[in-house]
Amino acid sequence: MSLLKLDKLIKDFGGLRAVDEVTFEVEAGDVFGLIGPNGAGKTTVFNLITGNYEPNGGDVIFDGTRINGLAPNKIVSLGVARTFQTIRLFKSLSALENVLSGAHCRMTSGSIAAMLKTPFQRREEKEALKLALTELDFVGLGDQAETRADGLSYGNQRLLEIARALATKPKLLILDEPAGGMNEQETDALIEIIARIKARGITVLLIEHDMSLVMQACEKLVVIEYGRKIAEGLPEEIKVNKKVIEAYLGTEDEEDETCF
Amino acid sequence: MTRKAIYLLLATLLAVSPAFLNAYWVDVLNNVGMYALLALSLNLILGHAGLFHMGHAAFYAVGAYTTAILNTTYGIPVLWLMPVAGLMAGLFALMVARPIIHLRGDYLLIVTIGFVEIVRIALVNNVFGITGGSNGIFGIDRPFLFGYKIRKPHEFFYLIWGFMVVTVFLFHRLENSRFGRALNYLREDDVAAEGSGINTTHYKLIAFVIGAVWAGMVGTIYASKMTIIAPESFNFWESVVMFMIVILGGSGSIRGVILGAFLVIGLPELFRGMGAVSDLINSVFSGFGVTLNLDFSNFSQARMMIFGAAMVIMMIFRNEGLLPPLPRKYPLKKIREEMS
Amino acid sequence: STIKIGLMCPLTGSWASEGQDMKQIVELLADEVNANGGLLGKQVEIITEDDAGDPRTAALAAQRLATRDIVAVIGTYGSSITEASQNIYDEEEIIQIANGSTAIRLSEKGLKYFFRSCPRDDEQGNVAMKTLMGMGFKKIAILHDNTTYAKGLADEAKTLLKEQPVEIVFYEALTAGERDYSAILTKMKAAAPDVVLFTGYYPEAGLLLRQKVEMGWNVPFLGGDATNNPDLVKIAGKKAAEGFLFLSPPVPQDLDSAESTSFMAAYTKKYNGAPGSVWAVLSGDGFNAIAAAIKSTGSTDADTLAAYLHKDLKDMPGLTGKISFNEKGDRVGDLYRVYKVDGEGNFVLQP
Amino acid sequence: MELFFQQLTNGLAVGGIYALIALGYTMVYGVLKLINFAHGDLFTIGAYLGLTLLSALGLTDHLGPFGVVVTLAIMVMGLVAVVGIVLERIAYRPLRESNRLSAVVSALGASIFFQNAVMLIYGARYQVYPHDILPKMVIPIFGLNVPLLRILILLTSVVMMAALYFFIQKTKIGTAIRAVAIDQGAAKLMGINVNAVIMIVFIIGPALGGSAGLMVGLYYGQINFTMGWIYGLKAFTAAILGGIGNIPGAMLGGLLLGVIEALGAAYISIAWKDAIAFIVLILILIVRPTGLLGERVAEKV
Amino acid sequence: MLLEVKNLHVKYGTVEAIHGINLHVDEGEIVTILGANGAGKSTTLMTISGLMKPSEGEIWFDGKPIHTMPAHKVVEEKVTQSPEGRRVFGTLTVQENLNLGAFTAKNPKRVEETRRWIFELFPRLKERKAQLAGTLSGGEQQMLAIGRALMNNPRILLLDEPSLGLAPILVKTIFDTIREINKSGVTVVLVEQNARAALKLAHRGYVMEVGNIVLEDDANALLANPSVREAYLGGGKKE
Ligand SMILES: Nc1ncnc2c1ncn2[C@@H]1O[C@H](COP(=O)(O)OP(=O)(O)OP(=O)(O)O)[C@@H](O)[C@H]1O
Ligand SMILES: Nc1ncnc2c1ncn2[C@@H]1O[C@H](COP(=O)(O)OP(=O)(O)OP(=O)(O)O)[C@@H](O)[C@H]1O
Ligand SMILES: CC(C)C[C@H](N)C(=O)O
Ligand SMILES: [Mg+2]
Ligand SMILES: [Mg+2]
Repeated sequence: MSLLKLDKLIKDFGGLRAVDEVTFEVEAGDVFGLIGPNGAGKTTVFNLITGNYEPNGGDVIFDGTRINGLAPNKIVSLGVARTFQTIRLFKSLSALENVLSGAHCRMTSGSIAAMLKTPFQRREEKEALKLALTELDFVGLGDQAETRADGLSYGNQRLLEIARALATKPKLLILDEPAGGMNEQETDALIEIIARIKARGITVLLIEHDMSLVMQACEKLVVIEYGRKIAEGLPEEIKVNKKVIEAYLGTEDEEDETCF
Repeated sequence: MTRKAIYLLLATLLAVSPAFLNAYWVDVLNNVGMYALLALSLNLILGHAGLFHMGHAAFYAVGAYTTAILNTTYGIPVLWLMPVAGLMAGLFALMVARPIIHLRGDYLLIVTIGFVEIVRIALVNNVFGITGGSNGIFGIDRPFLFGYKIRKPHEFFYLIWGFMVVTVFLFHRLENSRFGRALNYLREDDVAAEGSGINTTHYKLIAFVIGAVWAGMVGTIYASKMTIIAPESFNFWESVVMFMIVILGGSGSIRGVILGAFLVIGLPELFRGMGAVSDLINSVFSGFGVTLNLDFSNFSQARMMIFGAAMVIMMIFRNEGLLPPLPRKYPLKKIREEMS
Repeated sequence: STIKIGLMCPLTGSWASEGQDMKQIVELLADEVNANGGLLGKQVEIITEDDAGDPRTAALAAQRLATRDIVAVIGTYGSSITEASQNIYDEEEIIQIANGSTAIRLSEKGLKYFFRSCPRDDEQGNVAMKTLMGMGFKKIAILHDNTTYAKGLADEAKTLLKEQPVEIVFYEALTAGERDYSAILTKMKAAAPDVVLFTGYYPEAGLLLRQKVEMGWNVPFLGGDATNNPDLVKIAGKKAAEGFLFLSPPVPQDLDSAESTSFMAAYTKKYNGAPGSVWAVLSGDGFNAIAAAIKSTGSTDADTLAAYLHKDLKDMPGLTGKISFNEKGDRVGDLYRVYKVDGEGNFVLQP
Repeated sequence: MELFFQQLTNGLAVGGIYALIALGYTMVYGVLKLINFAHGDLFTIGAYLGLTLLSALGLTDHLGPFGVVVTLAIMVMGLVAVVGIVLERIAYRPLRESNRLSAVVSALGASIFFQNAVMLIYGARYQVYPHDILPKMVIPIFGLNVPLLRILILLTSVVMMAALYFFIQKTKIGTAIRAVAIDQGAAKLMGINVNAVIMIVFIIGPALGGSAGLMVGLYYGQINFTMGWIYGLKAFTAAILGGIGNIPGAMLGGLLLGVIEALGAAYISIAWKDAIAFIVLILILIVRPTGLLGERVAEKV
Repeated sequence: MLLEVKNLHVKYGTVEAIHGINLHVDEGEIVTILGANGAGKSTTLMTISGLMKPSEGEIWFDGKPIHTMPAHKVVEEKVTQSPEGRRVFGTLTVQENLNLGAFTAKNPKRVEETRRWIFELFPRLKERKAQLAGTLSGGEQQMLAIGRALMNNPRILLLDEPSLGLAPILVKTIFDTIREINKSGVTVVLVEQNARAALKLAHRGYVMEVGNIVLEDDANALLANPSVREAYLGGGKKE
């Protein structure tokens, strides 16, 4: 059974249908790419999955349950974590505390336990710190734990967002343009991190305009344009798909190096 | 280490200060203490959760009136009523905050201002016939502690500042917990907080509730200290004062908020004392046969003006507040060792 | 060493002008006493604290005074302000003689050291009722401003009027400090009263008078004692103020006792002009009473003085008439008079 | 029914004043996202300056009633604008880059300062405008007698609103003001002098507030140093009700607030009228979280 | 020499982000600045535009010092920037955004000509004249940002990561457009993450690392430079 299934998903903004009956399935363990021109509705699809928007029609089935309409935090605790297209870190908090926010949903002790400092609360706090450090190490920011998030370089901020998402112990990780603003070398490092995430058994769904990343990292792609799915398949198939070339990749010429 | 030493020194100084001060100055310290407690409770909502809340006096009022009504009609000792007052204020907060918790920034601000005004007007109009209207309620008992009746400023000093010690201790723990962090997350970016699995609505409400519970308990102290309460003591301006203390002191910082209370409440009193200062100088000089006619007492009419200017200046020079919060400390070394 | 007497009054805030007058009057009287050799052979010293017309500031001011070895304290003006300080003086066993605080309950608490040189609102309510009845009004509107004093007086009058063959067609509260009361006047007008009893303070009274004339409504107004202030005419304008009736203890100008005349002469000489309202003058009566008590008992002990004031001070000639206190500390005697504003804006004592 | 319309005009007159103050509030907010709590005190200053000028210059001897009002209005608006510019320079500009709430507290400090400065300069007693500057004309409209001045107040605020709206929406400077409101840095890259634009805003906003103060003085006669606080709060409420930052919204909010108060007082209870107004406000905000005309920008994630 | 940056130091608060760089741009050139994230490229552009003030050093444009000018004066000198992240005025229309681009222009006729040229360059903008900028797609916003900058008839156009977040097909369009703009006589400074494309387009390039310029050369030479290849062109599995 697939881990995530979108079934005729619809989202309207006023008169604009940003997502129009989009249907696809993501198999557990895959790295799955969602691509398409600017404004095609990719981010909107993500927001529908993560509960930031409520669909006007259709369903999102995650791990066998229908999750549309649930609050974002509920969906996170079910095992869907995300990063944002424009970085949304907690700027004035340390990298460590940013990652701890991810660990939050796996903890239970509340305000009264905190005031009393119960043994359970202390143990839980310690476990959370261990988890956070592990994830920071995983993305290579272990030595920056105490740096304020806005003091990190742009690329590292992107990685920190990934670490924060990983700390929620997700089954599905959703990345919105993780390589945006990265140069090629940084992108290569990111590809490697995505591979290691996959190796941990986490399914990845990503949006990206950087074709070198998409082609290297993804096992399967879906392409949307004007809110509709126009193609689906293996990267090699997509690359030569006429519709995709016309709408998204552009005609191949000697300059194709600029984007591939 | 040195910071701890400084705090300890300051605390000791404060603790022994009533021995050297007259009732008036002790009462000023009591006022500072009460406002500091109120501001600390507001700080959870405004400073930590970043919710623009300018209606804290409403919760304070609910606590004070709960105490006053239950004490004067059933004769329940006031200190027993402290948790009841807290509870009532908390419940009230839960009730009123629920429908408006999703409002943003300035819209929330005006709604919370609306709360204080509605509460005050309701009190003035004697809702349910139990609030005594604009007269308020009088004849509230003094607190008894271990059979000892607390009456004088010096005695209230230890009650108020004792409660402060407890509050600081608990709030410090609260701040440095999962709960405190959650509030900060939603202050920084509530979409990202939701996206990290934090139920922001829940935490906003809890922040309101805990803040209200504390304000309600301070309400108990206030009611028993004044023995008479009236709606005017809980007007919008009171909320503004608490708000200023938090921002001026440093939102999210316990030590900042306490310092803020000293300045916002203490400064105007200090300026008022200027008349006495000139009298003192005059009398010293007349002791030497020199007649001086200094009169700083006009200064006391200008004291609020100077205070206003001082606030602007302090904000300009310390725009993050006087003592902004320090980053939380985590025992990373220890954890690392355990990990490896 | 000196005998210290405290004065608590509003030197700042919206009642600042009353407080200034109180200070001048009490200091004038103290100077006179000192010129005549003082009390018990000692000079009298007045120690003033500003209560800003605000309960919380008043509590602090009381706390300050309590630390300064005073024998007694005079003041203050508004009932709710006085109330905030009562407990403090009582606990410190200091005699307090309030001058402008007429709310009934202030003296119903059994406080041993509390006195007031002004009358009480039950008396005022009674006089209001009689005045209204005497003028033959049948339909009465009552308007207050929800302050301790104004609401108390309004309630008192309402209770008394209910027993009379008249109809109360309107009873509500306005919000003090606003500018536009036309919505309220419109509503009141629709109730068609013969007369309006307004128990609030002079700034609102002035605006009400002015706006009712602007509406073209000619209903007569009767005001409570808090409308006794020359600013009323300034705000309303002479035309709108003309015919306005209010209740008040008599001002010294209208008394022909020796004390009143000599006081007025001295005051005018020193400060060029008459005091603004009667309330400040009543603080002078408070001072005279305590001075008399100290002189007669030869003591500065609070209990002795309180006992003397309660029982032995009888019909002392004061600036506003004869002064005695009952066991509750209230001033005895029918003090309230009716005044009317004439076309020139003068307050004329009605026979 | 006649009573209803009478109350409606009562409400509109009060609302007109709220609207005029709210326009200034909203202007400043729109550009700086600053809740200028001192705005109410600029209104007070306008009222006092009007009185001072009136008595100092003896205008009434030389000009007809409307000449007096217009001259006064121009002078008061000019002077209050100067105060506004100084206020911005000293209390707000240094805080432009910092936390929004710091600026709010600075505004509160400025408000305390102004209020007490006025008290020290003019004294604590009520001050009164002369009663006979404007003819007390009453105009019959649909069987109601409406004082001329009320119509003038309402008219002024509508005209000001329209002028302001046109200025902001259609002129080059207006576009620049809106650009500065959105992104100051980007506006600089367009060659816009951001300080100058903010100064313009701090000329218009305070001038409007000052003119409202003058009008209150002329119409109601009585002024005192604390009056700005209540009016300021009401105007802030009005601005929020209409959707803060939105100019027609401020107008709508002001008028609506005035009408709600008048009708609340008439048909429910005078003593509860402010509470009623707040309850209506809260209900409206629950349904429309950004006010009546406020943009509903669902944050794009 | 049209633009010259001499020994430029820039600080954020107390932290120095640019440690004394020198660079120059000749009339008619496309010069690209490469560098990792946080190297200081945007800071350099912002300082040239006058939004940040140097703590030390000078910036000269066409023989005038511009580092002492406030930002809006720099724009009047026809030094124009299309900033990182586009920063279009979201609640204004496309038309209004373009008008603001010409805020300092004095000659209305010239403005109309420029507008026509921009509409030829980006027909999409003409179609969407009345649309609010915030509702445009990412690529359209990028066009608007560049178009808005061109409205000022710049002598030098500073472009900060114009391809950020754009679909491949649009990246091509944008780069083609830059070439065209340059051909029409506008000098261009281009900051790009997409180093390969930038170098193909540019005449010369600089490489920045943590606030310093570490390399300066012809674009082709940089493309061939092994250390540049390794650091910025990705060692990855290139097809
Ligand atoms: N909150 C919103 N309100 C109104 N319109 C929206 C909203 N969010 C997205 N849209 C519109 O929906 C369409 C799809 O936007 P979306 O952000 O999903 O595009 P995208 O595929 O992620 O594009 P890009 O690659 O540029 O990020 C766009 O036209 C956008 O303007
Ligand atoms: N507002 C700021 N406050 C403090 N430091 C800043 C600020 N903006 C940038 N910096 C720091 O200045 C340095 C240079 O940043 P800059 O944005 O100029 O880099 P860049 O080369 O443009 O990087 P990118 O490729 O990420 O856009 C970085 O170390 C960054 O952390
Ligand atoms: C002095 C008086 C005008 C005050 C009023 N009688 C009161 O008790 O508050
Ligand atoms: Mg997107
Ligand atoms: Mg950059």
